[in-house]
Amino acid sequence: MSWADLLPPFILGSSLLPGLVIFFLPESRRTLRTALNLASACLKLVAVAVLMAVVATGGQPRWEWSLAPGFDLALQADALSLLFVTLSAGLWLVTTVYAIAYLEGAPQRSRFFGFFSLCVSATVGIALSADLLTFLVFYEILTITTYPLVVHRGTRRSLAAGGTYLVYTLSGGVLLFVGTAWLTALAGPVDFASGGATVDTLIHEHPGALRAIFALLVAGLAVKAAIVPVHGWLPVAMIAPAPVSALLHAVAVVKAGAFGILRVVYDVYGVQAATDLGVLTWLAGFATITILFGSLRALVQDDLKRRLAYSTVSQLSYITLGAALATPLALTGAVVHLVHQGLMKITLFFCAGNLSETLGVRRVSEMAGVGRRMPWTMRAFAVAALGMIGTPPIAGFVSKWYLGAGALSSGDGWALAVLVASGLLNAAYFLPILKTAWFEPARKAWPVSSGRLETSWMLLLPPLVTAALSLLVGVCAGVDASPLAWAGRIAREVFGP
Amino acid sequence: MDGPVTASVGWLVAAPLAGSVATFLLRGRRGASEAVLLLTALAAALATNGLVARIMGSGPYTVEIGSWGAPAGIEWAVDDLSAAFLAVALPVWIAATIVAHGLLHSPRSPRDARVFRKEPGPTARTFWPLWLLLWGGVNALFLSADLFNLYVALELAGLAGVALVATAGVLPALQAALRYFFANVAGSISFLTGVALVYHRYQTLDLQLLRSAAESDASTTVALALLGAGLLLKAALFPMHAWLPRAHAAAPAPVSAILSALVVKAPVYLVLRLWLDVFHVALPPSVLTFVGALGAIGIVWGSARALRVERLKSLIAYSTVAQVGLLFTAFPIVHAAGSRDARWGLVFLAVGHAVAKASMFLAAGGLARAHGHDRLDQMTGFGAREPLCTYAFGLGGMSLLGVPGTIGFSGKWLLATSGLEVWAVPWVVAVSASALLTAAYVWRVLAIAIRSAPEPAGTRPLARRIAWSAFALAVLTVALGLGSGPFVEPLP
Amino acid sequence: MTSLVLYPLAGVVALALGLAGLVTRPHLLTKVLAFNLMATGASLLLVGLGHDGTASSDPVPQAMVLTGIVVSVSATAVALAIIARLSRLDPDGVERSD
Amino acid sequence: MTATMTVEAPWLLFGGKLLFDPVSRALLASTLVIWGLAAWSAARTLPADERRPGHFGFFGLVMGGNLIATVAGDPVTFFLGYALLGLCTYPLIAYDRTASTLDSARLYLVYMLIGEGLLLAALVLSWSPPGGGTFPLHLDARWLALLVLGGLGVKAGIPGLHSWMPAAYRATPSAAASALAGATISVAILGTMRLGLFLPDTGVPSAAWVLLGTAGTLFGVVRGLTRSEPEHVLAYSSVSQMGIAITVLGARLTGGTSDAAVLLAVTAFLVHHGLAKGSLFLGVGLVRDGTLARLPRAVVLGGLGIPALALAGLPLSSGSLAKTGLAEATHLVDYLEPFLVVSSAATMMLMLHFLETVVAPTEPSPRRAHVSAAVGPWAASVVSVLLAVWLWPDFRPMARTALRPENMVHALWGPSIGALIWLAVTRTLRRGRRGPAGPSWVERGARVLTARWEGWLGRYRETRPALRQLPTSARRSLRHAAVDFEGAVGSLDRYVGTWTLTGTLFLILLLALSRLL
Repeated sequence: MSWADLLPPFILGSSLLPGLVIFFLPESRRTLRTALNLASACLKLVAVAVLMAVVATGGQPRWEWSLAPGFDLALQADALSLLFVTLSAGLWLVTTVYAIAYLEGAPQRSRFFGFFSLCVSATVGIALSADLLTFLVFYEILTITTYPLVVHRGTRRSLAAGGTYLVYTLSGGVLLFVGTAWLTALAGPVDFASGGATVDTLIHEHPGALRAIFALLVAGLAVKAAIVPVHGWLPVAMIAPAPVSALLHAVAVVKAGAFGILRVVYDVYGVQAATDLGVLTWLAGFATITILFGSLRALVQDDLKRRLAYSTVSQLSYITLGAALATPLALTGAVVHLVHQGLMKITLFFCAGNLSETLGVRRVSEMAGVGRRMPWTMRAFAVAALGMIGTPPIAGFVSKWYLGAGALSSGDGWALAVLVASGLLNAAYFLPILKTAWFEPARKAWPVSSGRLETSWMLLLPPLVTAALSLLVGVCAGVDASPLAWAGRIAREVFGP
Repeated sequence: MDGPVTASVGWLVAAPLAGSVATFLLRGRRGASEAVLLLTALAAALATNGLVARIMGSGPYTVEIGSWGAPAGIEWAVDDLSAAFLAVALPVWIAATIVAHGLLHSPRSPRDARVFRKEPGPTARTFWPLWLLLWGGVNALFLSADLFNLYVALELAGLAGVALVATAGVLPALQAALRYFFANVAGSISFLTGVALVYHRYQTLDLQLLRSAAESDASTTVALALLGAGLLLKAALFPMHAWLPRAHAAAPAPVSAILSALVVKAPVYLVLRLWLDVFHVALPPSVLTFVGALGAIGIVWGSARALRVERLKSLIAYSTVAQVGLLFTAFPIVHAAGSRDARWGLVFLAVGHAVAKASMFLAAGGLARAHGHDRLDQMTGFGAREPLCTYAFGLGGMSLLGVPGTIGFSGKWLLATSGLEVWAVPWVVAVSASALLTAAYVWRVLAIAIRSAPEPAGTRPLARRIAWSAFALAVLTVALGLGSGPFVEPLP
Repeated sequence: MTSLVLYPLAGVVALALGLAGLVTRPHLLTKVLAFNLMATGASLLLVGLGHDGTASSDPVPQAMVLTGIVVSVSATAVALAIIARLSRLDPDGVERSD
Repeated sequence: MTATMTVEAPWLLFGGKLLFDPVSRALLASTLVIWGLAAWSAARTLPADERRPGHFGFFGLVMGGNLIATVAGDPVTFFLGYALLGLCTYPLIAYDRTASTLDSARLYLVYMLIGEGLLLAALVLSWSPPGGGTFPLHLDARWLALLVLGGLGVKAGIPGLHSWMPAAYRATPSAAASALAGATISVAILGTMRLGLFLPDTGVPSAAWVLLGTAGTLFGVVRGLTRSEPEHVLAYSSVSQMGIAITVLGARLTGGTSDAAVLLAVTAFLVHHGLAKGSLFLGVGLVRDGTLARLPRAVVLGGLGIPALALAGLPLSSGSLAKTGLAEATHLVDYLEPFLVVSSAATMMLMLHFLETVVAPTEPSPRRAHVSAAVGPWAASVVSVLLAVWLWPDFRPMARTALRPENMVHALWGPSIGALIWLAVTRTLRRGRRGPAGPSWVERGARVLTARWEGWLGRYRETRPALRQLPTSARRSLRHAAVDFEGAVGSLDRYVGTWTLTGTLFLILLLALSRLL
């Protein structure tokens, strides 16, 4: 049990313990709460960096804790989990800064930041989980700790939205539970490091059962990965405050679903078993339907956050499609899109939050001339929107390119056509927003910003940072430490050199 | 292996009974009754500590009281099953006692709430003796090693429970107490008749001897039927559940906590003991399917009622009906799988329910005292006013739901995996899907809590210890969920 | 109709009658009486089965019946106390409990 | 000077490369000149309102994209530059923020997005990891070539994909328009050369390219003659000029090797065309401002005449250098000779028509500030048209052949024939010359389409609440069902609670258990 093995639980605890402390802080202790929040976020980033160094030098830290006979939690850090942990830790710090400013003067902030930290701990737990059971444990905890954030405002509408959210995610949780239990019953504990070894032993005796289990697992994950027809909760949950929609519905919650699908296809079943069982074609089919459906629905939404939500539904299924195509390039594209989409989408939600918080603008039709009033926010929005469309050199282009190349290397030309078509649809619902914001005269006089900047610096800095990141990640995709190179390493690990 | 800090397991029953007599004689004088309570709790803690240490060390054992022989004397038997229930019962009792003390001695609610008018409520003089009597009775239930002793313990616990429900003083409480009385009595008589038949057939009532002598024939089946029917009525399995919601809703909060958490759990434990352990040989699986089906309907029935009732405590009471149904749907899995995991799964589920339900009832008690009533439609937004009670209720609800990290999840996980190994799919689906129904009524209350609303008139600050003990129990569900591994590992 | 069968049979009949009374009669006091009838029936059954025709009857059932009687007496006491309190609060509630 | 130099940039996207061979060096120089003059002119003519910083920001971005694409050494970097300049042109076109300019900008954007999508598909189809891939791509299938043609054709103004050009050039401020018309259009042709569109392995016969090129040339001229707006005429002249480049590339390159001489000749042609078109647009800008109306007539005719006649290929002009270079490089292909003559004649006619529309009184555009200051850049552009091509070292051999007397005489044929025909035609058709000035059918179609889409969207959004009711009414009926079920359970529960039922149920349980056991 070298010190490195203690890193994963330390990373988990670095947001869990402060979170529990924040729960019991009285509302008035604003500075202590902010200090705790920021300190735990930075601590987690540092710990992740140390973990990255350990893994880079070939270390395989693994930590286990027995809960009951035949039922223990295991955390470990392989390349894929590190990618997701880094993304979560980084974006959590940015979102915490944003949330502190966004919720200035709002009631119940201790409760908010308490659950906020629990959510991130659950996401980190999901990322670092070493076997399917630990993944399930943190997956469910994420569902439960997200609910209070979605209904934070306590209005009737947000509670209705919270209700819908629960119905979807809890039923998904039950499906995942039964699937995991069934697989464990058949094949014993399902470890991710085995890369599908557990399933290979069973593929001859129980092909039918394995297909059913795959359906159960992916159905449970599809709820969070917002795949049609179980995506309904995501647009509804947009009623949550902006930092919640930014971190949870663009990064943590939906990414947990997509990450889960990657784990199930590549680490639980393994590519060979999954293709033999013929389940990947179904997955690809659902992903394609979602990509096109999400974009079409986004076209007709006038509410900005709902349009972004449907865009998330569509963009997330790129990852599922990449996973389903099962070729090294497609996997690289899928994994790198996990990071890129997170960066771009969180920028969009930050900007949407700025608009609604500073100007009270929630609908696209009200955004005429907003570019004049909030230039920097809209510039960040433009960079992220163009990235989502796939224009080089922003991040979205890189992942779309690799997904397209991956589709061709497995002979599925149609997937490339879907990607190009989806790119056009993205343009169709993003560019009008830019046109309205920049090229139409403002219809009403915006409230003048008090300070020198268009809004408080803590609301403005996060979107700019994430927009710059998505630009940097796109332009310098060739650099060794870029997510693309990291995804390439993961693909090589899965498919062999 | 008696360490310095342990006591013989006999004290578990002797101390509460003695305490009950002592508090009765002291007529609830303030300083003295607290001392007796403390002494009893201390004795129970030492005994439980000794019991757990011994069971971990050398496995199941029996203790003769007053060293008389088997047929005439009373024996306490302790094995892994009863140790688990007793170990968990201790914290529940301590927390409930603290809350009871808090409610008894904090200032009365000014508003004249018809349901919860405090004037005719329990006074220390009448409450503590019955409370300790119930404590002794429950402990005796988990320790008895022969059938007649079980009958006496059942009656003891039942009567103490009835009396405690009646101490609430208001008319609905009295009616509910009587209904509870008659149901309890009918069950006991049926159980006694079963005992008679068993004695007639096997000339002994000691469970140990019966386990080896049991075989499948006509008179044993009738005896098992009578024993079983009595216990199922006492455990409030659907459709004989009607007495439970009224009694548990009308009783003072700590009483309903103990009734739901432990007193209802004992008959379930006994059915598990008699049907699956002692008379395992004589038990055809079709019975368990029948009982499991009743349990499944009970889940749906209890949850549907819980979604409609207006009062918080009746909601929690109907949740007990649903959870008891859940336990009985797990019986076929335990029988079919027969594996150690399945048994521990059921034990975790039962124990988890005990702690979670106790924390929910105590939280409800706190909220009722703070608001002066527990009508849900007039408590909107209590999350902001009583955060600790809300977290207690929420965390307890999560354990019932089987959210990972709590002991509820460990139970459901072990049951699901062992169930699926023997292809008991319908029961596993019932156990897993019941979480959705539980979620429905738990989140009905949490939504009311989170809703931002102006503070209703007449709310008063709550004694801190009430909220903290409810919250402590809720945290216990997580502690058990995360930490029970090392304790359970060595047990068979 | 040797005595071996008579007493247990009587016990069962008393038990059945008691249960019927408990369930069907709305009056609370009748219910208490029915409960006592059931208890006596059960005791009779217990003792009847214990007697195996020889001179020396088995002492254990008798011991149990003694305890059974004590239990039913105390139960009746509790029930009557509650009924008394209830009648003070709701006089005509005693006759027609559902 | 023919050495090629490549610069590696492994960090850029998937390992970018920059290529400095004679082609890209020449084009780089001409692009810098054109953009420089355009920027200078823009600085002088654009009013200093709040749109100015944004305009210059995008001005720089488009220039950056243009430069990257020009010196790109691998397909991905080329696509980076191409997409960047494509997308950032929208704000330049939509500078005026009026309804018509926004419509033209939207039309341009739609064409550009579809083009880029096709090009992206083509590049991905023929890309092989690792690294950015190499020039030329192995376009091993006919439909691949079509994808590339579609992608680049939008910018190169291939007939059918050119409809956005006239409206866009009319809407864009003149300075930006000169850069767009001058520099960005040659990037598309450079793309076709780099990506090896005309190489034989695409399976497209060289006759097809020639046909396409000729069609473009003639179509451009014919359409140009019917338009009365100077910008529209220049737009169609670009279409025809690019037609010429495509014809030459198609005819010569499919002859096996990618002939370096042909590429250099085409580059010269592109440089010449860029400078001339840029200068003309600056001139038209001044006409719009009414500046030229105040200058002496000789200066106006000279300033506009030189680039116009250069385009037609008059001897001693950059056009003649380019045209002789093309003829000399393609002397093996016999039918190209007459084609070049005909194309010069046609271009001459178009240019004379252009001069006539410019001289005629045209309504002044709103931008009137800094009138006099804009003459400087325009004059510089005219000088660049005269000298730049001759002075460029790589074009010296072509310059020498162009200055040989017999080539000079030969170059005279085309323009003179064109002038004669034009004089004959205009005399007889004096009346009907004023063609329709309104937007082309494509623009009208696009406008109708967007109007109908916005109408439908508006109606959909009003009906949405009704539509939304459907799911909630379905949800409400679901909730009613649940409520009824709970209600039923509630009433049953009261009944179940009664003693009579409890007793009977108890008995049933007893019997069931005993029977089952």
